[in-house]
Amino acid sequence: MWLLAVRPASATPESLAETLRAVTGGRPVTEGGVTLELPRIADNGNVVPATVKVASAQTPEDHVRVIRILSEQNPVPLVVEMFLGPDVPKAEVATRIRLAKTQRVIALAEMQDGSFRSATMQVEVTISACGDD
Amino acid sequence: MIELKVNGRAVRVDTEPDMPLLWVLRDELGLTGTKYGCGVAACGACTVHIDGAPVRSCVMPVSAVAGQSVTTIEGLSPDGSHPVQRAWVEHQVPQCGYCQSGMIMAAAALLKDKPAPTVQDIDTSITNICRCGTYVRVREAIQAAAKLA
Amino acid sequence: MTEPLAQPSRRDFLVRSAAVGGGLALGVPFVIDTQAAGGASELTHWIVIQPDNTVVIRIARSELGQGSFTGLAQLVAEELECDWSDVRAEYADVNAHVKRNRVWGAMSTGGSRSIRESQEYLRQAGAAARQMLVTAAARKWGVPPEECTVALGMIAHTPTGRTTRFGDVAADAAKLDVPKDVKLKDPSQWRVIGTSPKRFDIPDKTTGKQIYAADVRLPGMLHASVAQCPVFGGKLKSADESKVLGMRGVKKVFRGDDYVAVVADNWWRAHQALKALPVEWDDGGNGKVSSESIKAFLRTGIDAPEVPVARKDGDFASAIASAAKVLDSEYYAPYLNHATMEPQTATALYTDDSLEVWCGTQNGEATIATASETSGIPLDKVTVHKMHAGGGFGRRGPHQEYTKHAVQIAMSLPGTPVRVQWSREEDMQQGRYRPVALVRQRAGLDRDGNWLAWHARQADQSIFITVRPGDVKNGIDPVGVRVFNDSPYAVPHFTNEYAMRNTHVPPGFWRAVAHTHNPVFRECFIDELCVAAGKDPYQFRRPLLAKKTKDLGVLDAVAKVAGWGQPLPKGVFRGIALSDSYGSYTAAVVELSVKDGTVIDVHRVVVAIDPGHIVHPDAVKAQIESGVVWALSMVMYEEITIKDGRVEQTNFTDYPVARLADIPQKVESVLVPSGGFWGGVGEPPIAAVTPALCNAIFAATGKRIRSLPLKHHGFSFA
Amino acid sequence: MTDTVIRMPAKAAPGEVILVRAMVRHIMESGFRHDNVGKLIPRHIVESFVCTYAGREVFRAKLSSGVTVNPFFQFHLRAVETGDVTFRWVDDRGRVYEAVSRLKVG
Repeated sequence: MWLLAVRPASATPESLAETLRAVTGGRPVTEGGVTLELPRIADNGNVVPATVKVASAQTPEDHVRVIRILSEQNPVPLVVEMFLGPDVPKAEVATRIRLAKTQRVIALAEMQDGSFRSATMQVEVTISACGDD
Repeated sequence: MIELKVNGRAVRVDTEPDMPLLWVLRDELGLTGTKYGCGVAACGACTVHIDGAPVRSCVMPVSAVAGQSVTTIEGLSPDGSHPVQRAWVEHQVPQCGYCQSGMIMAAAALLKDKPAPTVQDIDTSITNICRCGTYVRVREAIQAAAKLA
Repeated sequence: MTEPLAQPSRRDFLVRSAAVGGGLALGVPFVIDTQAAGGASELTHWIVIQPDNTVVIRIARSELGQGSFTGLAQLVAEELECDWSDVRAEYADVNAHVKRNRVWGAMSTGGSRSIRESQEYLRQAGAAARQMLVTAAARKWGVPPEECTVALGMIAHTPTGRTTRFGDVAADAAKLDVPKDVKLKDPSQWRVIGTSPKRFDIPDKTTGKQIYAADVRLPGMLHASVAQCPVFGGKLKSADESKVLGMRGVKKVFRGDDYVAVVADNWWRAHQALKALPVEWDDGGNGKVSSESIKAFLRTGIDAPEVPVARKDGDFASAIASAAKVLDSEYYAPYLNHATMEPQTATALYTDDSLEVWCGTQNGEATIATASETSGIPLDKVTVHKMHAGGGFGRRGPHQEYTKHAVQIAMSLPGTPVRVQWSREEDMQQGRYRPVALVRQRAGLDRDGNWLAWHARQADQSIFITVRPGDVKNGIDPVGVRVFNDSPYAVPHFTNEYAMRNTHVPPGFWRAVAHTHNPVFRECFIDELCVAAGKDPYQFRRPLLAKKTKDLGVLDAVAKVAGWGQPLPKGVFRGIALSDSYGSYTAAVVELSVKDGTVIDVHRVVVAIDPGHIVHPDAVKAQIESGVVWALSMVMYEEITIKDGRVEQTNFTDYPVARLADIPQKVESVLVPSGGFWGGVGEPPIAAVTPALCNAIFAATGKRIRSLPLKHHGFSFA
Repeated sequence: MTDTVIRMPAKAAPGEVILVRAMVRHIMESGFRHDNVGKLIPRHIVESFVCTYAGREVFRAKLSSGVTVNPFFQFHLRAVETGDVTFRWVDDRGRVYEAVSRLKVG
């Protein structure tokens, strides 16, 4: 379930958790049934290709309504919301996102029946600093 | 064809006469122990011996060494046992190590010329650049090598 | 055709470059599976034990000559209880790292972090593997593991007198789960940590055998020399390749967005053709920028009515109004270049669905990410061969343009390996420079000469804005303000302000970063206060550090060893300074004499360091010696200037650096590890030496050094 | 230079699933970047993207500053009838970017 998936703690898991609550209305989220494809390591996080695939027959009764990408460490946790029309034949979308730093990224699928599924992926943003921090 | 002797072996090279010896060694003969650092004889990373004398090979046209005998770091000793090399290991001189081939060749030439160099001799003879700053140990190791020789 | 004397095959080359542990059997391939070829067994991700008892320890951080291969291996070996003479080290494979979900953690090598950030998990790995070996032996013997003891790679069951070597039980041990909660030794029990075994990487560096990125030679390989737009941010407009394509050995002219390259069968030929290639650049609008215009821009930060505040203690304005004595000073530091001895180099080989890169890097992960993003080839199909780097100093970490060049050029020549090597001139003019800084300080002393109030306004170019903008809060670069906003001195009224002033000159992390110049600004200004207060600079600092026992500890240690307060020979003068950085505490005393008022002869430098724990004392000593040279070189000579938007310096001829004759006869390291924490050692010594040198020059000449380098102040060196 | 790039087939068989890629050239200034004197640069991003096919909405996105410069989306359609596929982006200063691509089915 959600809170487990968001750990370990980071700078802003609270704002992410808050965003999740707002998006789901507090309904449970099941891990699985969603594939999030991101490079495990990104050079500077300015352009990170992201693909989300949802296991769904895409029938009128059972299809994906919204695919959201959420970030644990970006200044804005809800990176993008993608709404799929009922006739979209394949629950698979791709876009390019920014990742401010190393973090977990979450793909959240909202299904026709109001249920939520998710996938999480850790991305290492390598842009490394020699600074004393 | 230019003929020269490299580490005791006769070689013939088919290159432009003005190609610096450094690039003949590195890119034609595959001897990469001699390094490119500046290309203008300022840093000494490319130091080799020509007929026993230290030379910065990056500005030495290969045609100018025709018929002469070139020794590179690979040929300084068969097994790393030259007194300078031994002293270098004993005193743990190298850091990144990139300049050290040239540094060792310069030190070996100094010791050949002056078997018991003073600190002053070392300071004036060894003008190679080392960005890691191994100079303190270079000085110590040359003095130690003088005793090993 | 010239017959090569030494032309390693690709296979020879890979084997030779992968194994750097000296005597490691070179035929052993990299081991990924628990049970691998040749019977080697992987215990934890870090340790591979061979049947002959050889212990291969994997190193994720880069060896830049600082001794990572040896020091990091010591941390593992300490807990493993192996025989050190059996230990070898090899790089953790970057491609396997991607495929195995980053099991080796951070590969980034900078910020003096290699030891301090990985010591815990490396010691835990050693302890876990030891436990697995003991369990395997105990099961074989049918005895309780608690009855077994381990030493020097041997497990013994004391009651029955049975013994076995690690190599004999490693295969069984590898089948066990890695224990999670392992107990680490108390530091008092360490017998490997705190010793100075000979570094693994040194023998090959004395015989020419060490292969750097520049030395990569692959069958059919071509060489490329690159010219980037000399005005930063500009673009390539045109390059007339017809002028060079007929030159001997030239194979191709490659046009990049902001660079052009010539590819040939020999690097010298490539470079000769590049020099002959007519090129036009679009300067991107920065063609008029100069060092003077940059300095004027910095001054707007000093003069601005209001800028972000990085620290505020007490009330500076009212305190300064009540001060008995007020001092005002302005300090300046120029751009500096890393000038690693090995100019930036990378080799790439592209085929339809895979990419291989050979590169000296401070961060294997940054290199693989750059290669993947540049080529569009997924990470798991990119292989990065980490080569030993000919110097790093911060140049080869987050900035991987040379990797990008090699990949782009190689992609235009599928199946042909392409080695890109920047010329020294290119390396000098396309650096990622230690940024410029201008700082104005004001301070007030009370009637007794006590330090009452301090104001430091920095006008500074931010590095973080270019690499980690998310960490820039309220317009303040988190590292740019160091030394001021984390000053240990107890000054009741202190304000630190930061005016960011970013130019088109690309900044980078230059060994010790803000701790190269900010300590000069702070510690030399304190020296000014001492003069104004009529107090000894060591005694003046002590009460201000009363609550900072670690800072005070190193200051006292250096003063004691240097004989501070004791008379010096006639004509010899000294300076002192303090810094804390990268988790460690350092203080330095410099002794020098000045002949005819201008010729400086540095006799002695004493540096004290408290890094908490010390893994390899001789490597720490080497880093101190190295830091002294880095500091002296920077203060004496180094400066990058800008004219017409481009760097004026071209080579070591006009960017002089310290040579052997500049270095004092005596460099003394005072190691005072106080335990309980882990600090870095690669950068901290620099921070204390630089200001101590400038303070000694003042003591000798009465001339206060408020801008660097010294060559502009009429000084030369003996 | 046009501001939009659309990649999709011009023709498809009835019932065929086709891939659509759409990009708009836009600075996507995040609002979290600093200028050269450390001041925040005001946010300027594309906020919405809508794609319709034969008059019906098939894909819509709400963007944040976490979407890259030149926002890009890729999704699928089922070819049903010959008709226009329209694309429309709106940024936070009210500027509208539009593109149309005809899909011939049969």
